[in-house]
Amino acid sequence: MTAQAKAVAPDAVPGNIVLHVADVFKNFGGLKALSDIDLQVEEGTTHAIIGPNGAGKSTLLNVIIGRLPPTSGAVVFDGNVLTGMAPHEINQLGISRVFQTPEIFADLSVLNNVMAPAFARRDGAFRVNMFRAVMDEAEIRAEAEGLLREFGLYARREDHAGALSRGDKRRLELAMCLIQRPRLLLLDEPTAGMSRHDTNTTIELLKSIKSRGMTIVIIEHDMHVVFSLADRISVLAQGRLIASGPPQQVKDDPRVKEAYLGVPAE
Amino acid sequence: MTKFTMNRRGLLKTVGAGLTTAVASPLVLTNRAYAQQFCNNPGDNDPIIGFNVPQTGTYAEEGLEQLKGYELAVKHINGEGDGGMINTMQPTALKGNGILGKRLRYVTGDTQTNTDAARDGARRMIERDGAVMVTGCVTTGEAVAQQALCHELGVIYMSGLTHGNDTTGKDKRRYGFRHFFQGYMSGVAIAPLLAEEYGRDRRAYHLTADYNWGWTQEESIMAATEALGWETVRAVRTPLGIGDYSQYLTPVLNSGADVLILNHYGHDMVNSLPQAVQFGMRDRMANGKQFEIIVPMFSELMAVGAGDAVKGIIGTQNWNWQLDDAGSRAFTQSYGAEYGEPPSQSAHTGYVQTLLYADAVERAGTFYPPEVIRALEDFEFDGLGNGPTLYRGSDHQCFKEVLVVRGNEAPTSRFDVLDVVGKTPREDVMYDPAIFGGELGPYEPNMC
Amino acid sequence: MDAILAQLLNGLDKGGAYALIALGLTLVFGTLGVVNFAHGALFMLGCFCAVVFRYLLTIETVTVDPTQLSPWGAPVEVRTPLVQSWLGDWGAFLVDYSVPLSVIFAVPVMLVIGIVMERGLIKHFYKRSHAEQILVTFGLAIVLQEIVRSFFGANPVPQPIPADLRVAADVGVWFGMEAYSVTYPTWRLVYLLFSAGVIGAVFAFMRFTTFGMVVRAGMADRETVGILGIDIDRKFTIVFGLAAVVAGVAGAMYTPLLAPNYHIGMDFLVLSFVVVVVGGMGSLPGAVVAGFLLGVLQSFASMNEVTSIFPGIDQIIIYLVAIIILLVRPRGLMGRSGVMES
Amino acid sequence: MFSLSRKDFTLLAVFSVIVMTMPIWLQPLGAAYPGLMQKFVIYAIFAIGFNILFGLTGYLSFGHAAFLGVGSYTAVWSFKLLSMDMIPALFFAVVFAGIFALFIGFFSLRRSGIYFSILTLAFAQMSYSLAYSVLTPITNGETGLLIARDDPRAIDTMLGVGQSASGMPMPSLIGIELGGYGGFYICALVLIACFFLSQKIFASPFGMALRGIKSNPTRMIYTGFNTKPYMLTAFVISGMFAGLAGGLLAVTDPIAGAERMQWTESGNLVLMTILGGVGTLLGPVIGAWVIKYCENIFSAINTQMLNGFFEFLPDGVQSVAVTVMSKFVGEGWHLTLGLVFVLIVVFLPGGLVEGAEKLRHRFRRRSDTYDLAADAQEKRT
Repeated sequence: MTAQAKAVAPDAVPGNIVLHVADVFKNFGGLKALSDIDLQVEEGTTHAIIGPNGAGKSTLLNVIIGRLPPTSGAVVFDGNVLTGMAPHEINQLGISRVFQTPEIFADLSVLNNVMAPAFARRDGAFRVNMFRAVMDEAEIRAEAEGLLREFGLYARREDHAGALSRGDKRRLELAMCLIQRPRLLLLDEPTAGMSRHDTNTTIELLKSIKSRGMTIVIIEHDMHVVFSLADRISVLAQGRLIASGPPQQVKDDPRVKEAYLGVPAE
Repeated sequence: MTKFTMNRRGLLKTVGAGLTTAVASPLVLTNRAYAQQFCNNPGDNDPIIGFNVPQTGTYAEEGLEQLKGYELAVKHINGEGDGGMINTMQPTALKGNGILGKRLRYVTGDTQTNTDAARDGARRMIERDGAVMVTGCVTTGEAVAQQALCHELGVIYMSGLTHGNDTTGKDKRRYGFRHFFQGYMSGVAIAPLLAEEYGRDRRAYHLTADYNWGWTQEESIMAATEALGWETVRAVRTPLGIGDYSQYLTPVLNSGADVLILNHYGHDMVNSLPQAVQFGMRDRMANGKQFEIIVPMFSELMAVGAGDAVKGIIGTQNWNWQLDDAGSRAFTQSYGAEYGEPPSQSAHTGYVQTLLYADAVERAGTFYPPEVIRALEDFEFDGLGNGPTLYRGSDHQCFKEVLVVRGNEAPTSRFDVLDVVGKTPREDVMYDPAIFGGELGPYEPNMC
Repeated sequence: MDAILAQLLNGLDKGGAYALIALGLTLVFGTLGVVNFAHGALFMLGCFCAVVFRYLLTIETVTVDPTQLSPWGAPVEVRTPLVQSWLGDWGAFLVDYSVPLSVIFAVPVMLVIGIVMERGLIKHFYKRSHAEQILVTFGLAIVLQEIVRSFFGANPVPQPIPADLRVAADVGVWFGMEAYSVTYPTWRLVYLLFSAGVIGAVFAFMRFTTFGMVVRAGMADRETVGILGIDIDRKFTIVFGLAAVVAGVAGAMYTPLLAPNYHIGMDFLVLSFVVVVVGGMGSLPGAVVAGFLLGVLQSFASMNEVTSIFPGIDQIIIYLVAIIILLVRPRGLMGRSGVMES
Repeated sequence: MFSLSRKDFTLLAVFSVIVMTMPIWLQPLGAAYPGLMQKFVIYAIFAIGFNILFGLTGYLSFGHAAFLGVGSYTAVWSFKLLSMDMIPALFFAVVFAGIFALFIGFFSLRRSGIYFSILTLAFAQMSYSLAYSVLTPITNGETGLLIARDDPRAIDTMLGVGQSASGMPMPSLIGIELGGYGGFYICALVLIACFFLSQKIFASPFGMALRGIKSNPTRMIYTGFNTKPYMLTAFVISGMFAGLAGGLLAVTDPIAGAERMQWTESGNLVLMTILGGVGTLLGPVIGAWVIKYCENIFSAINTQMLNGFFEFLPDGVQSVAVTVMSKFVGEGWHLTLGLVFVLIVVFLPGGLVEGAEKLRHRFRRRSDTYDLAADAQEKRT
């Protein structure tokens, strides 16, 4: 384990509730996308949210991240009510997000892709910092290069990020999130569309991140991924939370079996 | 075609074959400037003058006409061709052997009808080409901008087609001279004919281009018509260059006015006049009288652009080729021989300004600007197409007869669209220079 | 009341012209994703279709009479108009109606010009950045202008209205007002009907033909249409040709109202972009509504009653309205999301 | 604070030499006279500033001429009311242009893409229309704002700095008059400083943030950047560059006209930047020079000069050559410009600088594609 890895989750306290989705409802016109969702995520754990297509997983994620305001209820992160906050404010509180299709800076070099989030961490949401060159910021640069080495992207640090393969882009995005040392990492189907081999590599990578004490919320289709990583699993169906608990308990839950696991995965 | 060796040199300079000159450092050039007594002293070299007119943009045609006049003037001054108005100008010191015995040369520029581009061009002529005089423009904006620049650099500027009062009024300069007439004169000149044609009991509606020229024009015409006893119903400002004036024309119809005065120039007038006619204004009766339209300031090219709408419309002009004096005939002859068509007033004023400058240098015996300026100031001359003319010293404005013209009802070609219907004598259009304010400034030149 | 009716007509008339110009631009903008700075030049070429058509109808044989001299010393030329001498009254009618008839001439000419432009140059720029599209279309516009200028000079070339349509119509009477309370040039009414007709034709074409449906789908979602395996390339060519035709006939019919010179396209360029964007990117109805809206507002803002309260409002009304609409409605009046937003 | 990477430092040094030796290398090109060199330098500043907005963030403003105009008007008013010294003139020009940019940017930046472009265009056109007409008491409308001998000039009067006995007062720098070459060298120094500043911005975290916004605004906000103040800052900075350029226009030639604010000027600026290469350091400068050169030099060539130039040809051939060439120069210079635009965008995609670089690479090392990509990358970072 490298020096950076230790720095990832600075002050994790097991048992502490870091994220609380409290009685959230979300309606789109007449459509009830989310009903009475209540979720708690413990610090240092990996919490998976699963459910069939259209169950409301993405809506829930967007509510957490501040992209969609809930119709009622609230999302509380570390004592802060997230509702009504702008996305950058939510990020500044310590939530980083990996998207379903990787959102990276295609026109910037791979190295700059990883360095940019570090500046947001260090300098806050806005700072006019004109007189010191990016490449002269030795500390941030070393940290970014370390992460790139770890993620196997160091050799391509000078390339345009847009030129990377899809799998590399996903890993790059993960590195961009990690350099921010988030208190909560949101993963939106991190292995969607990946080959079995890439999926396994990603699982190993996520396991190593998890082992550093990072709090992770993951939305995932692939049960292999979910059961390899999750400490707790919440199951959504038709906008309702039908089960929540440790993997084994959820697996055995008859409602879950009926609603979800009865259908063959993928 | 005559070949000018200097022009070859000029082009070499321009397109980059004279690499040897690269050694010249700025220091040397600055020293050269200090070695002169005044800006661009031709010394033993041939004098160069700059013709800066719009060659692109809305007024390109007007500018190119002017350029033709300039080029013809240079020929005549250098003793080529039939001599044109040099033969009729009185008094004149010109002999048809160039200026002070030296061959006159010229450079050209494109002002794009834009004050910045006009000044860029004038600076190129003065700083690079060594022009001892700059001339040409089609709008008052260009004239004032170039005149101010030339005054700062100590080079004489002879304006071209500029009709705004400011050029020799509020913004006059010691180094700027205007042969063309201006808004105030148009107003005074047109009034008697208006009274005669349309009577003294009229109600006028003004549409005025919303910028300096339009305002001074409106003011002058309003003063002149109100002195006749006309009533001004309303004066409306229209944005420059909007093209479609319908929203300003419809209110005219039911306003109780029986005359529409279009204080529009060039492209504005080319659009507003036909549109007014299309609204049926000329077929209309108002207050028991025939409704009339007046365009105080005309040019031939504008008249051509306005097409049939111009027929019967009264306005004023600086000069017209159909005039029957010796100077006009001589100029029309030699211009026609050169270009195959009669000259416009734009070509005429350019031609005359060049001749007047050359003549003043000849009389002063030097290119030194203060002396040339003194030679031009209060100079009385005749035979240049406008009858006896005075270059007034106190504001550098020429005073001469002003022509009142009317759109020809049956033109035989695009050259006789305007008929001269009256001349207002010079005494009537004179005014006190103090009414427009401004200051000429000193004679002593700056070093450029 | 009469003043309001008159200004409404003015506004609709202006709006018709704005809408026609914007229609073609928004087609090219929305479907092809090309920022076409040469659209004004297409309008200008349309104007000159009318000029050329009239020129062709009035070609003359010139014989020089050496016995007579003109005042400037050139021999007098005797001119005989060919068409009129061949066809007599019928020829005179053709010449008189040259402007409306020039539309028939302008349609194929503009179609060819549009197709050549698209095949020759524009099609290579679909995938390029908007910046490069601006540069190439602007360059093209300048070249087209200069070509026209080398033939026709810089002075405006006025085009006459057919004699029968020259009188002003007493519109007020139609609305039960007193005689002569609102008179309006017949040609402007013709132009209004013409623009309504062309707009209607374009909408019908887009609505009721398979071609139009594909193009509309393309405006909404270009990728999908591409995936469907439709030969989008040929469709694009036709769309560009169509845009050229609409701009061209708008120009040809406008010549009696505004004497065209080589520069007229540039004067309309900025305005047409404003209309398209206020209408909303990717929306044909938006462009039409915005055209009429801006035209009518411009007319009303110029009334003395308005300018006496807000001096200079008529100078800036179009831009002011554009700003307000764009600040209130993020994508203009009827814009689609995601078109030209980045 | 003043450090640069080695590559940037070399570029700055080369650039400085090129700018300062203009009077020498422009001589054979027929452009080595102060009036045009001043324009070269000032429009380069204008374009550099514009590139900070357009090149880095991708937001295409079509109203930058408004800031140029505000800068000019402010500077001339400073000459009229305060002093003929250029320092207060430039200071106020930059400040007022900045405030104006803050106002326009605040509203325009609520939208992106074409909607942003049209908003800036609309604001600028409004400014132009008003400056031409209603605001004539401030702007002197069509004829442009000029200085006069009897202007108050409070500071000059207070300090007893009299006007020269002859001619009009000239803008000066601490007593040194700034006509001709003096004006050019002052402007050249300002340009070099501006180029340096733009290098610093390009290399800085601030510049990287702007590029991030261009590349992926969604990622930017989910990475914790508040993009709005970044955009506004970039907009104001580029407006201030424009104000500085406008102020310098007034310093070298004390007049301010409304035409400077018209959309055609903004359009020219856009074309300069694209022609040279959007987002490259040097591109906008070169683009500005090419367009100004065509405008001033090609337009001044007339048939007489052409006749002289082709004198060595036999008569018939000469007249043909002159006729053909005259379509492209003098009144036909626009045609040359239009063709230059089309040819460059067809044959040098990405503009002069990027296109030239690509060509160079193609010829130099055809095989080593990896290095090529890395090199191109280095240029950007």
